[in-house]
Amino acid sequence: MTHLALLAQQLDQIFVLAAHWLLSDLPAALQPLCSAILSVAAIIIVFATLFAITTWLERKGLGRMQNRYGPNRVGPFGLLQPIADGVKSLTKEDIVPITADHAVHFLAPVLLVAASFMGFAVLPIGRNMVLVNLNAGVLYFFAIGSMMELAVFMAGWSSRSKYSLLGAMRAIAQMISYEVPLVLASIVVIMQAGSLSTVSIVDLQASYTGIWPHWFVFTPWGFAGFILFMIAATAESNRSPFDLPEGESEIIAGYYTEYSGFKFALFFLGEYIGMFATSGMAITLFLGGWSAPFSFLTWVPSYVWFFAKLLAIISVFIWIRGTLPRLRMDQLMNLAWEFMLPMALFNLFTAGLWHFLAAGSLRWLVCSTMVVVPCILLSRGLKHKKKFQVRTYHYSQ
Amino acid sequence: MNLEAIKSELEAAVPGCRLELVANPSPSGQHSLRIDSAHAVAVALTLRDAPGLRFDLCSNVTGIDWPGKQTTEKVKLHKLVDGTQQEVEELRTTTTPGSLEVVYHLFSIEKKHGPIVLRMSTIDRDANVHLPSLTPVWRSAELQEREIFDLFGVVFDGHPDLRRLLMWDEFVDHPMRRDYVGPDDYEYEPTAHDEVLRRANQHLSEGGGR
Amino acid sequence: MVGEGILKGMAETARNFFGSYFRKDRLTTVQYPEQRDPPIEAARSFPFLVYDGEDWQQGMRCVACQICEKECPPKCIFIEKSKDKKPDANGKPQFFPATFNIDISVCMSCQICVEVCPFDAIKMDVVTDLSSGDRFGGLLLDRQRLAKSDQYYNSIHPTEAAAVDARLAAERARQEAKAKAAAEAKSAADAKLAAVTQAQPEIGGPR
Amino acid sequence: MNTIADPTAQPELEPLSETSKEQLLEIAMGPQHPSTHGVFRMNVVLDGEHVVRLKPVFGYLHRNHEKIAESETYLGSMPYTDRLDYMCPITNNWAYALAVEKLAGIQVPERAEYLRVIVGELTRLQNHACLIGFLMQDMGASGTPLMYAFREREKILDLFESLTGARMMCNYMRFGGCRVDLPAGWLDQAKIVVAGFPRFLDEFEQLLVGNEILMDRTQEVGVLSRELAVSAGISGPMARASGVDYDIRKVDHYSIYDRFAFRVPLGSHGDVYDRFMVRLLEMRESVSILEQAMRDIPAGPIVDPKMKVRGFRPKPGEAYGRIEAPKGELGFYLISDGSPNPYRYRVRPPSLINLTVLEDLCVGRNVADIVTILGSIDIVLGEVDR
Repeated sequence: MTHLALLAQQLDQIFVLAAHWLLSDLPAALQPLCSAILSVAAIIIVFATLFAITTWLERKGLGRMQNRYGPNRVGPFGLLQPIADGVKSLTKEDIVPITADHAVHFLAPVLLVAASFMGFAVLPIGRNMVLVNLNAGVLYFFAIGSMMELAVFMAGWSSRSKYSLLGAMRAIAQMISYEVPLVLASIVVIMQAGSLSTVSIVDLQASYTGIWPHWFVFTPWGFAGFILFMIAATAESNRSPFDLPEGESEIIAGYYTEYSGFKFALFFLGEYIGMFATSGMAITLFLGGWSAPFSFLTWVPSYVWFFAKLLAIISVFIWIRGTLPRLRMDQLMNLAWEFMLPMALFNLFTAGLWHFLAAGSLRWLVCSTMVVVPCILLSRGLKHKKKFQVRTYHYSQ
Repeated sequence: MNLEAIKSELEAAVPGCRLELVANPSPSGQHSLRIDSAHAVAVALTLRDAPGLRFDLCSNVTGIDWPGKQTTEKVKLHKLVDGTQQEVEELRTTTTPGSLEVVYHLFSIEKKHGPIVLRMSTIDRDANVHLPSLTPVWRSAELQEREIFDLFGVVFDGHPDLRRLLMWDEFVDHPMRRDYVGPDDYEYEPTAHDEVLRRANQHLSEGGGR
Repeated sequence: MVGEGILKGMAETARNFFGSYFRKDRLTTVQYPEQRDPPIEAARSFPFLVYDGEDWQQGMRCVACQICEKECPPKCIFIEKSKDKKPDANGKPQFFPATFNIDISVCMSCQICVEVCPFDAIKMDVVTDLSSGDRFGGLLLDRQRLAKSDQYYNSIHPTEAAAVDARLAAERARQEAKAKAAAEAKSAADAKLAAVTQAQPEIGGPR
Repeated sequence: MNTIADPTAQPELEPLSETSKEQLLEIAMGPQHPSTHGVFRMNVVLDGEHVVRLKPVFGYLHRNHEKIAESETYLGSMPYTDRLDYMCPITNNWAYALAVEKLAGIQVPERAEYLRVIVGELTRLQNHACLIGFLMQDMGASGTPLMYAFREREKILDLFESLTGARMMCNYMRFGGCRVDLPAGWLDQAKIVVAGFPRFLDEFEQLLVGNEILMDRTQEVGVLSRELAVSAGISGPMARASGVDYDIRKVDHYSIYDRFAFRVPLGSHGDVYDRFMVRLLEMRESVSILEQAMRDIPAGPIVDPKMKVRGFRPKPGEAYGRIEAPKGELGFYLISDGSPNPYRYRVRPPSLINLTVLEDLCVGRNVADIVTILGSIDIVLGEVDR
C-alpha cells in the first residue's frame, strides 16, 4: 500500500522532480532564473497546445450540436486541423491599413498575448506547481487581466477603422463593467480564506469531510459567487453570448476587423488564453484548484484534475456558445449593473454571515435563503422592467 | 366593383377631374382608369379615403415607355415645278411624341376588393416628363416611383426623396426606355455571333475594352 | 424565473449533440467525395446531344433546325447548319450541325432547349464536375464533347429515355409503314400503268 | 391634401446641426457586410451606437431583369424568374405563370393546381425556416438554428430535385400547368418529410421561443404600426405581424386555396418577435395545407392540353397576377402587344417594397437592432435589385 502511495506521489510530483533533476547541476545563483524560464516555457507550450485542442474541440462540439461533423479532413478525426489553421494564418498576407498607426497596430496583439499568458504565473496547476507563490496572487491576476483591455483598445484605435473603433468602445465598456462583479464575486473567497495567495486558497479547499471536498462552490455564497464569477468571466473573455465587441453580424469583427494573417491568429490565441486564465482562476477560487473531487481519488495526479476541470468549463463555454444569441449593449450593461453588482454585494454579506454563524443546518438554511431570495427578486426586476413574455397569437376569422 | 361606378363617384368627389376608361381586351378583364395629372393627388386621396372605396393598398407602380411613332405616308401636293403647277408625290413623315406612362395597381385591405388600375401619362418623353407623385398618399409608391424615375426618367413632383434607385447616381440614361442602347463593353463571349459578334468586333477594333 | 428559456434551449442543443452520434436523421451530412447520394433521375445539369448507334457523327439526331438556338433564354447555343445532307436514323437525308457549341458558363440549365426540340436530339446531362481552368476553351463544349450515346441517355434518365425511345420507334414504324404503303402503292400504280400501257400499246409513250 | 395621415408619412427627422455632425459617425454597412443578406448597403449615421439616419442603397445586384424579359419569349422568362427570390423559385414561377394565365385566359387542370399548392407550400416551409435561422444568425447564435433549418431545407430541396431536376432553379411551372408530373414514390417521400416537419418545429420552439435573450432582443424592437404597414404596402408575414389581416391566399382565392382549411396568424405588436412568431405559426398552417393537398390530389393531366411549348402569343392586353409568396405579395404585371415577347414585364418585388419602412424602424435604435430588423424583414437581394 505504501508503495503504491509513494508511486502516486511521485507521479503527482513528476514535473517538479524532473525540473529539480534537470537544474541540479547548475550553479546555485542561476537556479532560480533557469527554474523560472523552464516553468514559463512549460506554461507557454502546454497552454498553446491546449489552445489548439480547444479550437478543435470547439469546432467539433459546435458541429455536433448543429448536426454536422465539424472538421474531419486533416488527420484522424480532423485532429491536425489546428496545425493546418496555423500554417494557413502564417502564410496569409499581413495587411495593415495605410492610415493605421503601425507601431500600435503591431503591438496590440503582442500585448494581448503577453498579458493573457502572465496571468498563469499565479495559478497553481498542481500540487507545488505554481510559478510564483505571490501573497497578493489574486490581486496580481486581476491587475494583469485589465491589461487586456488596453490591448483591445490599442487594436481598435490604431486601426483607424470605424468598425474597429465601435468594437473597441464596446469592449472597453463591457470589460470595465464586468470587472467589478468579477472582482466582487471573488472577494467572498478571499474573505473566507483570509489570504490573497492562490496557493493557500487551494490548500484550504484540498481537505475532505468523509469523501466530500471542502470546495467553496459547495456553500451557498460560494455557489452564487461561482455563477457570478463565470458570467463575468464569459463577458471578460468576450465569449458568446457576450461577444459584442466582435459581434460579427453587427460590426464585422469588432476591434480586429483590420487584422489579418498571423496577427489575427494572435488575437485568437490571446482570447483563448485569457479564457483559460479566467477559467483557471475560477477553478482555483471555487472548484478547489488541483484537488480531487472525492477523497478516494486523491491518488490521481493533481494536474490531471486541474486540466479536467478546465476542459469541463471550456465545454460549458462551447455549449453556451452553441445555444444562445448575443445580448445587446444596453442589456449587457443592465445585467452588469442591475443584477450582477447587487447580487455580488449581497453575496459578500452572506459570506460574512456564514463566517459568524455556527456550523449546522441553520447556517445553510439562512445563507441559502439569502442567496435565493435576492436572486429571484433581482431577476424579477429585470424581467418586469422589460415586460417580455411568451405571447399568444390569434388567427384571422 | 364596377369601374363605371367608381368613375362617376370620383367625378362627383373631385370636380373638374378628367377620367377616362381604358378597356383591356385581354381575358383578365382588368380595365383601367386614366387620370389627369392635375387632379391625380385629389383622385388618389378620394380613392383611398372614400368610405365606399378605401383603396388603402397601392400594391404596384409600373412605368411604361410608349415611344413616339414615325409614320411615313405619300402625299400628293400641288407645287410649282419649273414654273408650272404640277402634282408631285412627296414622302412626309409625321412623328407622334410618345409618352411615359405610370400605372398604379390599387387594392383595398379593408374591403378586400381590387384591383383598380390607375394610369397617368406624361406629355412627351423628353421635356415634359413631370407627373405628380402619389407617395404622399401611399408610402409604398416611394421606392417604386424612385425606380421609375431611375429607369424611365419620369420626374415625380412632390416625391420626398427622388434619387436614382438601382443605377448609380452618375449614370445618365434611362435603361428601361425602349430606345435605350446599351454600352457595347461586353465581356468576351465565345458563342458570340451575329449582332453581338459584330458589335464586339467593332468595340475591340475601336480600342475599347479595358 | 429568468433563465428557464435559456436552460430549455441548452437542453435542446445537448439533445442534438448526443443525438448526432446515434441518429441518422440528426446527422444528414453526406461525406461527398467518398459517399455519394444515389443518382436522381430527374436531375439536370447541362445539355448534350444524343446520337444513335456507334458513330456519333453518323447517328447524331440533331438536324440543325436551330429552334433551340432561338429559344435558348441566355443565348448560349450556337449552331451552323451543314451545306450537305446526311441520312438520319430513318435513312432520310437531313441537314446536320456543322458547328454546335454550348457555352456552359452561360447556360442556366433551364431545360427549355430540351422541351422545344422536335427531334429528341438534345437532352439534359447529370454530370456536374465540369470545372475547368480554362474559361473559354474548357467551358465551351463543341459538337464532339456534346455528343453522347443513346445508351448513356438511357442509363441516366431510364424512364424518360424509354418513353422517348418508344415514341421514336413508333414514329419510325409509322414512317416505315408509310414508306411501305407508298412503295406498295407505287408498285401497284406501276403495275397498273404497265397493264395500261400493255393494254393500249398503240397509244404508248408520253406526250 | 390635409387628410394625409400622420403615422404613415415619412418620419420628420430633425436636421443635423453642424456641431452634432462633428460628433456623428457615418458608416457604410454593406455592400460587404456579414448580415446584410447579400450586397445590400445601408448608409448609417450613428450617434454613439444610436442610429440617427439610415439610407438604404440599392442596385448592387441589378441586372435589369425586366428589360431582359422584354427581349425574351414568355416562356424564356420563366427560368429567369427563378433567380428573383432565389430562396423560393417555385413561388416566383407560380406568380409569373398566374399572370400569363390571366393575360391569355388559360385554364389550369386540377391536378396541376394541387401540384402547385404542394410545391408552393413546401417552398414556404423552407423559406420561413431558413429566415428564422438567418435571423438568429444575425443575432449571433453561432448558426445553430440556421443549421437546423438547413437540415430540414435539405429534405425539401431533395424533393424539389427529384421532381423538377434542380434544387433551387426549379423552372417548374408552365403556362396552364406544370412541367412534369410526380415521379413514382415522390408523394410518399413528401408525406414523410411533411410528417416529420412538426417535430422540427417543436424543437425550434423549444430552442427559441422562450429564450430570454431572444425575447429581450426582439420584443418592442422595430415596431411597425398597422397604419404604416398598410400605407407602405407591406405584405406577407411582415404585414400580418403588424395585425394587417391580409393573406392573398384568402383574399384572391387564387388557385385552389379555398378548398383547404387553414388559419392566418396575426401579430398584435408588430415588432421583430411578432414577425418571427407569425412565420413560425404560418409553417404549422402550411403543414396542414400540405397534408390536405397530398391527401386529396386527384389524377389527371398536369398541363392544359391546348398549350404548346413554342409559339405562344397572347392577344394584346394586360394583366396583373399576384400570389402570396413567402416574402409577401409577389405580382407580375404583363402587357402584351400580340408579339411573342411581352411589351412590358414588371415584377412587384415584395422584398423591395417591404424595405420602404427600414429607416422608420431603425432610427433611434441600436446598431445591433439594425441587423435584427433587417433580418426580420426577410429580403433576398435577387428580388430587391432585380
